[in-house]
Amino acid sequence: MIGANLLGSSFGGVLAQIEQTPFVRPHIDWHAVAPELVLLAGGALVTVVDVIGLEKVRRIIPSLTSLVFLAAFVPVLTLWNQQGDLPRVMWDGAYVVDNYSLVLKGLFLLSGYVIVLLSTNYMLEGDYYDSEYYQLISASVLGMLVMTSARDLVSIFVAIELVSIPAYLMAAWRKRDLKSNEAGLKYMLMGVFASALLLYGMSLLYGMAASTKLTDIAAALSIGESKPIFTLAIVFTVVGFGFKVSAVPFHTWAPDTYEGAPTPLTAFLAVASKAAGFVALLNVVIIGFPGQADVVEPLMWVLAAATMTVGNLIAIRQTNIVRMLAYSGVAQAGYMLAPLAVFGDRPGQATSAVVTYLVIYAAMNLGAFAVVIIAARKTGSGEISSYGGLFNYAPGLTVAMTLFLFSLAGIPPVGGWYAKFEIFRVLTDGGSGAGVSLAIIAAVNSVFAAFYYLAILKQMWFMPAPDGDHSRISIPPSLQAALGVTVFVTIVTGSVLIGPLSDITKLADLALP
Amino acid sequence: MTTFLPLLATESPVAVPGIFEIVWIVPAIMAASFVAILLFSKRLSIPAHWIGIPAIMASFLFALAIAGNWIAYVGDVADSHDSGGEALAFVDGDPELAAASADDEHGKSIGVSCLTDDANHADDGHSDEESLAPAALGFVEEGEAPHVSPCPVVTQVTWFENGGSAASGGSDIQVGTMVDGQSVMLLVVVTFISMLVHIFSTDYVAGDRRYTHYFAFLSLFTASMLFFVLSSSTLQMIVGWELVGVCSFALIGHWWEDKPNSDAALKAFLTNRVGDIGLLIGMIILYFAAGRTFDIRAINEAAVTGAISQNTLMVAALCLLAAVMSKSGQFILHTWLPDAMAGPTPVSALIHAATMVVAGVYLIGRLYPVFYVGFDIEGSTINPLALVGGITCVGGGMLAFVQRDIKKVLAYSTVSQLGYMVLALGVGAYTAGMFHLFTHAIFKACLFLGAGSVSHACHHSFDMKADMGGLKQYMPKTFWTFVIASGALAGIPPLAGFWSKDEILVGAGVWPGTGGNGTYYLPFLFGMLTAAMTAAYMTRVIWLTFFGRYRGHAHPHESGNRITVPLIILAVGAVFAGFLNVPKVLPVLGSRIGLWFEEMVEPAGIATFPVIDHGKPSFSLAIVATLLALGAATLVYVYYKRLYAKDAMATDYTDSFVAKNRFIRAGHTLLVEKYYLDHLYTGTIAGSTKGWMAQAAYWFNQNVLDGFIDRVGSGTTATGRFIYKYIDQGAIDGAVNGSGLGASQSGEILRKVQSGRVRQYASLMFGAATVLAAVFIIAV
Amino acid sequence: MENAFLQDWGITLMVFVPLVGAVIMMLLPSEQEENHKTIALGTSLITAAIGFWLVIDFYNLGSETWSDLHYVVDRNWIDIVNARYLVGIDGISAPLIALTLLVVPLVIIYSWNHIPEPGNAKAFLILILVLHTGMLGSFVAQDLVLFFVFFEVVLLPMYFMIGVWGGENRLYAAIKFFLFTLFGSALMLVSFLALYWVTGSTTFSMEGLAQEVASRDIGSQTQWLIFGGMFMGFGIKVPMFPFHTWLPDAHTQAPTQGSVILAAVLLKLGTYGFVRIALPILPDAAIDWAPIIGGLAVAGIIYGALGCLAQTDMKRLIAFSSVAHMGYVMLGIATMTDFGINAAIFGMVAHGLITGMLFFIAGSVKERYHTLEIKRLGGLLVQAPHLGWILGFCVMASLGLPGLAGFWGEFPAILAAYEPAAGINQTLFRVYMVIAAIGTVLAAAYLLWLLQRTAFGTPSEEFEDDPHIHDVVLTEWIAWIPLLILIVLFGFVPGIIFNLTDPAVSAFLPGGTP
Amino acid sequence: MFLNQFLFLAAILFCIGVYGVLTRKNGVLVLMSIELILNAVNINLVAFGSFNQDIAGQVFALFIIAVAAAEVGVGLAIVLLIYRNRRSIDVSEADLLQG
Repeated sequence: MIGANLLGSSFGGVLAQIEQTPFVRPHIDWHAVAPELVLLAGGALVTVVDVIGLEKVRRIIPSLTSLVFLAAFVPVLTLWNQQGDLPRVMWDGAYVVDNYSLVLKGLFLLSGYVIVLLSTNYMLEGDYYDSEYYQLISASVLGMLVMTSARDLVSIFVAIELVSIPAYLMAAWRKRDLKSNEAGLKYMLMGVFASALLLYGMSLLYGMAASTKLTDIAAALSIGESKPIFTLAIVFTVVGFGFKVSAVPFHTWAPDTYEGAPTPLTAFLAVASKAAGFVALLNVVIIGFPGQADVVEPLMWVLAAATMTVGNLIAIRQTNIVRMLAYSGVAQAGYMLAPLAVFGDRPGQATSAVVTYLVIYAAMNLGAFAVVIIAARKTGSGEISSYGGLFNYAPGLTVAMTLFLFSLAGIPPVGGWYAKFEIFRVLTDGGSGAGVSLAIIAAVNSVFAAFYYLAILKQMWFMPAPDGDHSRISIPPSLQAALGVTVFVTIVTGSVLIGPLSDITKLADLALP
Repeated sequence: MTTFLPLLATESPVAVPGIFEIVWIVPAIMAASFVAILLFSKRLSIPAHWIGIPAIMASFLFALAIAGNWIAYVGDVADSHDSGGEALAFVDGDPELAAASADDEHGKSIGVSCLTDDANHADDGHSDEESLAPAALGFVEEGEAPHVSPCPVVTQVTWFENGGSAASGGSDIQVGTMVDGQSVMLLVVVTFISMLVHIFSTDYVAGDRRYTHYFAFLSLFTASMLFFVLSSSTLQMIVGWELVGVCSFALIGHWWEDKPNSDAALKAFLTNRVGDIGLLIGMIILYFAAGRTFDIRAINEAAVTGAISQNTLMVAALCLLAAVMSKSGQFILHTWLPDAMAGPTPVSALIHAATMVVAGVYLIGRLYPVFYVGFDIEGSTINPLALVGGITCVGGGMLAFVQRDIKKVLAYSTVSQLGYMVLALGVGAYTAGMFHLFTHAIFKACLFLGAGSVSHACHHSFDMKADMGGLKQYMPKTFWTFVIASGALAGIPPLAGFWSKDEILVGAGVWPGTGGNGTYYLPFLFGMLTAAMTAAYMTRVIWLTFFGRYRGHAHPHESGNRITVPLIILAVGAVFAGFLNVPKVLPVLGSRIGLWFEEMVEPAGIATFPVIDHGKPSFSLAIVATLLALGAATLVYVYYKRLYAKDAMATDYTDSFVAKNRFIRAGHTLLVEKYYLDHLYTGTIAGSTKGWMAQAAYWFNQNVLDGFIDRVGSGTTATGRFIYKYIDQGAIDGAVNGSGLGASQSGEILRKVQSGRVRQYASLMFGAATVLAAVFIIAV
Repeated sequence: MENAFLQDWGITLMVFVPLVGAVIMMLLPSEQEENHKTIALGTSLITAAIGFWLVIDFYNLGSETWSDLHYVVDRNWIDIVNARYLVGIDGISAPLIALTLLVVPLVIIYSWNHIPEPGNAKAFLILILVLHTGMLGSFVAQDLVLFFVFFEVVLLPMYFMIGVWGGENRLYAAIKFFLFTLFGSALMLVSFLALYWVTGSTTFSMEGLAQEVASRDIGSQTQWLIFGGMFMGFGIKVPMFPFHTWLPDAHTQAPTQGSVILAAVLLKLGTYGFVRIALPILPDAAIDWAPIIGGLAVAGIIYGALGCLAQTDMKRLIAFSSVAHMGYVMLGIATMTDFGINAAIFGMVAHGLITGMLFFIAGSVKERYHTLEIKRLGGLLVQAPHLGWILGFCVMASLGLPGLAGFWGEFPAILAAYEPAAGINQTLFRVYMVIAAIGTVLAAAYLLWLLQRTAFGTPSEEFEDDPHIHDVVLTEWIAWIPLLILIVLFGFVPGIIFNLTDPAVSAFLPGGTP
Repeated sequence: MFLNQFLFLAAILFCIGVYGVLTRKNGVLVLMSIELILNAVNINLVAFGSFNQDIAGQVFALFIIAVAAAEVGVGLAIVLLIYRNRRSIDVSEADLLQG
């Protein structure tokens, strides 16, 4: 507790202070917030079109939404192009547009685009409300965009809730499906609970720093020693984000929700939502907690080690592919957490390693889900055994899935290896015991991971089709496009485009004061 | 101590005949013949011998030309030495120095180095300097006309480089030909015998299933053997050595449809492989000891000059001895050779009697300084070489008594005679060993081909007791050639074998007045014993085959010309070959020919060869040995004559152990036939050896040695199976599989945490948060 | 001077042309089998044409420059880790590249009428082409990261080849192969990184790292550990005893083409890694490790041979023999002498040709008899004389008969063990030498035993009148003749390879000839 | 006034809330317990803001109130959905998804 000798002052004083300060409209850099605005306007447009057109426009809503995402991507590019103006700081440093946030905005927009592609047929062919679904996705992605620029506890909180709340609804989208209900319920309850814990931590942070801005918090925490209250605040904050990124032991909701939720939404949760959690975690840890690296690093070490190990071990026993991907995603989160266990000395490197991983992870995991969605169109099942004989009747799909799985397993030349390579590089650089030991744990885990990825490959390539049905799978255009994009990105990030990728994700600017 | 005299003989140059540089053509012809037969014979329907025989004839003629040139060359070098060489023998014209060096200890100097000049050879094939003879001079032994040999003529090219080229300090590995007395001698022998065997085979294997293959492999064998013989480096020798082995493998297993044949082939190859371990290691030791070179001259010179320690040489020589034992059928690695008779008879004649099996002997001769110095042959009474040779010649001879298969008798005889050659080299009688190799090749080829001829007439059976007898009248040509060759083998004067055998016995240095390199009592004893035994068992063979009455069921007839002509040629050789090297004291021949073979073959006065003593021939020894042989032969002849007088058609007058036991049980009744047999045995040397000793030796051979090899074979296989089953598939694999299983099981346990109940999830989340917070508050 | 076009584009084209072919094939429907075969063969021939042009041009540069890298292309790749697209050819890699260029087209020719069950020529050939790129890339890469990437590229197609087109137990074999190799490469990657950090290098280029290590005072313990990581990575690939257990399974279960490529090229990646990476970069650690490597090598020789003796399956026997043969290669490497390493490289090529041939034969036997069980076979020479003689020839070559290629991998390695490089225990290596020499006898034993049981004798009743059993067919002849000729050629003219490798080997050995 | 008193109150509320989340089976009650935690947070923020003479705390609290309303709205909707399909709002009965 903060020292008992401190006296609180009256609320009156605060009010007086407000009265004395005349309101001045803060400067708004419209270009800098253009992506968010475009998305917001687009989302509104989709709603309006939906309301006006009803059934008639149902078929064009997905296309419209995807166009909105692409439109929002344009200002990201223009901002990136004006490197000289970066970083664009607004609201006294609470909202920052820099390379880091632009890369991630791009990532979220493209992920959103792919998710829309994945959802199109799923939603059209199921008996669901689809227009609202796209509006909710737009809202969630908007939250993500905000998250990338948020440098203030309030905006981070708002962003994370903006990401989450639509997702709660979407998880329960198949409203007559008990599993979907349950998925939504669990996700919602756990999410709200985690938010509450997060907020409690945040409130303590605010108390220490007397400011919600991360830079001020960093200054307050950089007193060279650790106080229990700091630790408490940090742990609760991290727990909140740990929930979003499904770190062990806060991951429990993930497999259940993934399995029960509509598969495109699962992809969304596994990729975009998780990435948003990481963005929040990065923002808070890298900017806010460098002064308390002594606490944060071991904490992250424990979480990373537990996450990758537990995720992999449980994944080995899964029979449902979505659940397996869920646990695999948990394990992947463990790898992504790992750089934060050594972030104190080289925050820039750690940031770029995590971002690199996020980019590649997005491509390969979305790709894997795309295959799952496509395969489910024929088999109607999520069991791994239903993938038997896939190679015989859908060789292209099998090869694509193989690429994704190899990428997830970290085998060159597809993307995943480079992502892991970056992680290892950060961990072993400098040769600290903690880093190297975590690297070894990660290496051992990679071998475990190979077990279950191989199990899928085995089914696809080597086993006969369980029902002997060798009719071809028809892949609708939107799914073809999604597959194409993800395959392309997965391949090039691991081979020819490693150079450009590493240039783009060389994002030390988050770590700068 | 021996000292090295750096003598250069540039003043009396003798041109090296150009033909020596193209001797590679001889093996090349045969190799081409092999390829041609393989590729064209079947496709173009050309009978294989139309390719093989012209090729081997060309090779033979070429070999003769080389031999002629060599003879002339030796003469030229000797002449140049006689005319101006003597002065050169004294360094700086100081006679005393040379005298001193000639006198010290054994009164010998080493001779001229053969390495310096031949560096030119390798560099540049046609300069004038290069064609100067490395005319050697050097050692002068009191009271004897100096015997001076030319250096080996080496022509080589770089096979490959190692550690950079020779110029930059690395070692070039050379391949090439080496022409000297020894190689020229064997060149002639191989092509000659091979040619006759080719001709013989056209009749003998006519109509065979694999006539083409047969001739192809004959060609390949000849090429390989010549490649081996002409080797200029030890590495090349290894190559040739193994290539002849594989040809032997293929030809022993020529009729591979039957398992015993392929078994025999495998046995031959594997036994040789065991010896090859020694060959490889020995050559490796010599390579490093001689300063990283495979060059035979360099190794020999290093051995002679003492550049390699005697210990090293001994180890190397012991290793090489293992190789010799396997290839040349010495005890205890000889067992493959009798089995190798499973191959066609002409092959037995060519490969398993005349040529390939002497490769081991040839190897000893090629690296004679290594053995000579390594085993300290000079002035000793026993050494491994002589001992192995001695045991082999007696052991092999004894075994020959109990065979009823004519080829097996000859095979054991070959073993015995190879032992003789090794014994000769072991006691320091180099020329005697080589000469015996030479004569043996001729008469043993004759014997084998004779046996082939006999079998050809008897439905391809080789069983002397069941299917032969009395063939004398049916096939006189075969009979007479066989008898002549047997006489040569038994050492009956004046046939070829007599001369060579006599020189070996002289070389042992035991008989009074013979001198020699040492006093090898035991080997001498073995030698004498073998001389007697050889005569005895050959008499037995002749009797069983040609005398008495025909016991088989075929209609024996004399073979055709293509079979008998080679026999006759060889028989003529068996009569006259011995005269090439006769003691100088012999009237008429002694002065005309004398030690011509020795002069041609044995190097002297050059540093690649040790200075060895020569025994002085002894009439008394010759007479005693001859009487011994004749006596033994007579005894056996008489015994069989009497034996078969009882029942000329008996196919199984057994010489067996069981019969001997019955004799013991029944008592000493001379009148009982079997009694008579055993009595005669016990009463004579032949008898006693033929009794329990030979049986025991054979039993040992078949059961202990073979059994040992079988046991080793099955033992290794069992070990392999064990290791594979338990260690490989059990432990190592198990560990890998186990770790996977462990991971999987722990996953199963962890999965229980995922109960599906949201309140437990929340508890876990909050609990973990609290624990983490507590831990970090306390710990940090 | 290098040809200018080759200098700029030679290697890159050679490496990636197969990939282009694979992409073209992907776009064609799989029903057009003939087209696929034609494209695959064409691609591999184009690759071979470019590659052999390179190799010949390289040969013409003259032996004094063979120790240097040629046709070097050095481009930025992953700046952030200083990994570069750095490729080149020198005397060590040239023979192996040539081997790869030769083997792949032959395998494709063989595939013309030997597409294994369950068919799908398109996928099968695409995998071969991808393998081709991976193998060539591994041999030309001069940057550790690039090497690692190519090294791993090889893994996948082979995994599928075994798993899809393999024998009855293919799943087990494929997964075992995959896990073993993955484990090895993980350790290898860790050592690469460790090397990079420990030296504080600014480059992953092999040459650069070697210089860094030489110029810095790095603790011998550290070097030892780093070498250990590489040892595991390469050793598993070789495979060295006791990491070999994946090999018999993989070989046995793989389709013929897979076995051939596996034996001919893939195993070489491990030994090549030693010669190219581990030894030049960490020579001191290599000296420390030499007794262990040598010991495991001779253990492998004996063990592999004993394993062979226990086999009842022809293909498995051949597979086990690889363990023994690679033992000689590793023994040569462990001696750290020019003779030994030259022998090792020769051994790689020779083993590639010979064991590749043996697997071809095993495949053809399997195709005819539908079994490879040794005791059911017999009389091959009666029913398919040419096949039988070729088997005999390869057996002879494989047991190290002088005059054929196999000998030059064995004998010089044994010879080198007599006097290993300075700093290595001589007595120990002489013991190794003797054991290795004994191994030659065992090799002869199991190989001849194989020959006797399969080729000699008369056919069993089961197959006596089987009309399927025919002699060698045209595609087999075309695929095999080049290999057979090379086995003889290299046997009699070993200088073709020795002279090529020698300058490069001598250049990196400490102090040249010890 | 002492800051401690507010913080203490907040801590008690937090604990009650957590207790409720962990023990209640009724979905609505769980949501209400979460509201308690959020209120604890709000008290913290306002207290700190006042103590530090900073307006941000109160602003943050307002945001939390607004967002909490949305959360609860969504939460109740989902609980209602569950009730419709299961005729029960006992959260511990929802265990179709596990393992």
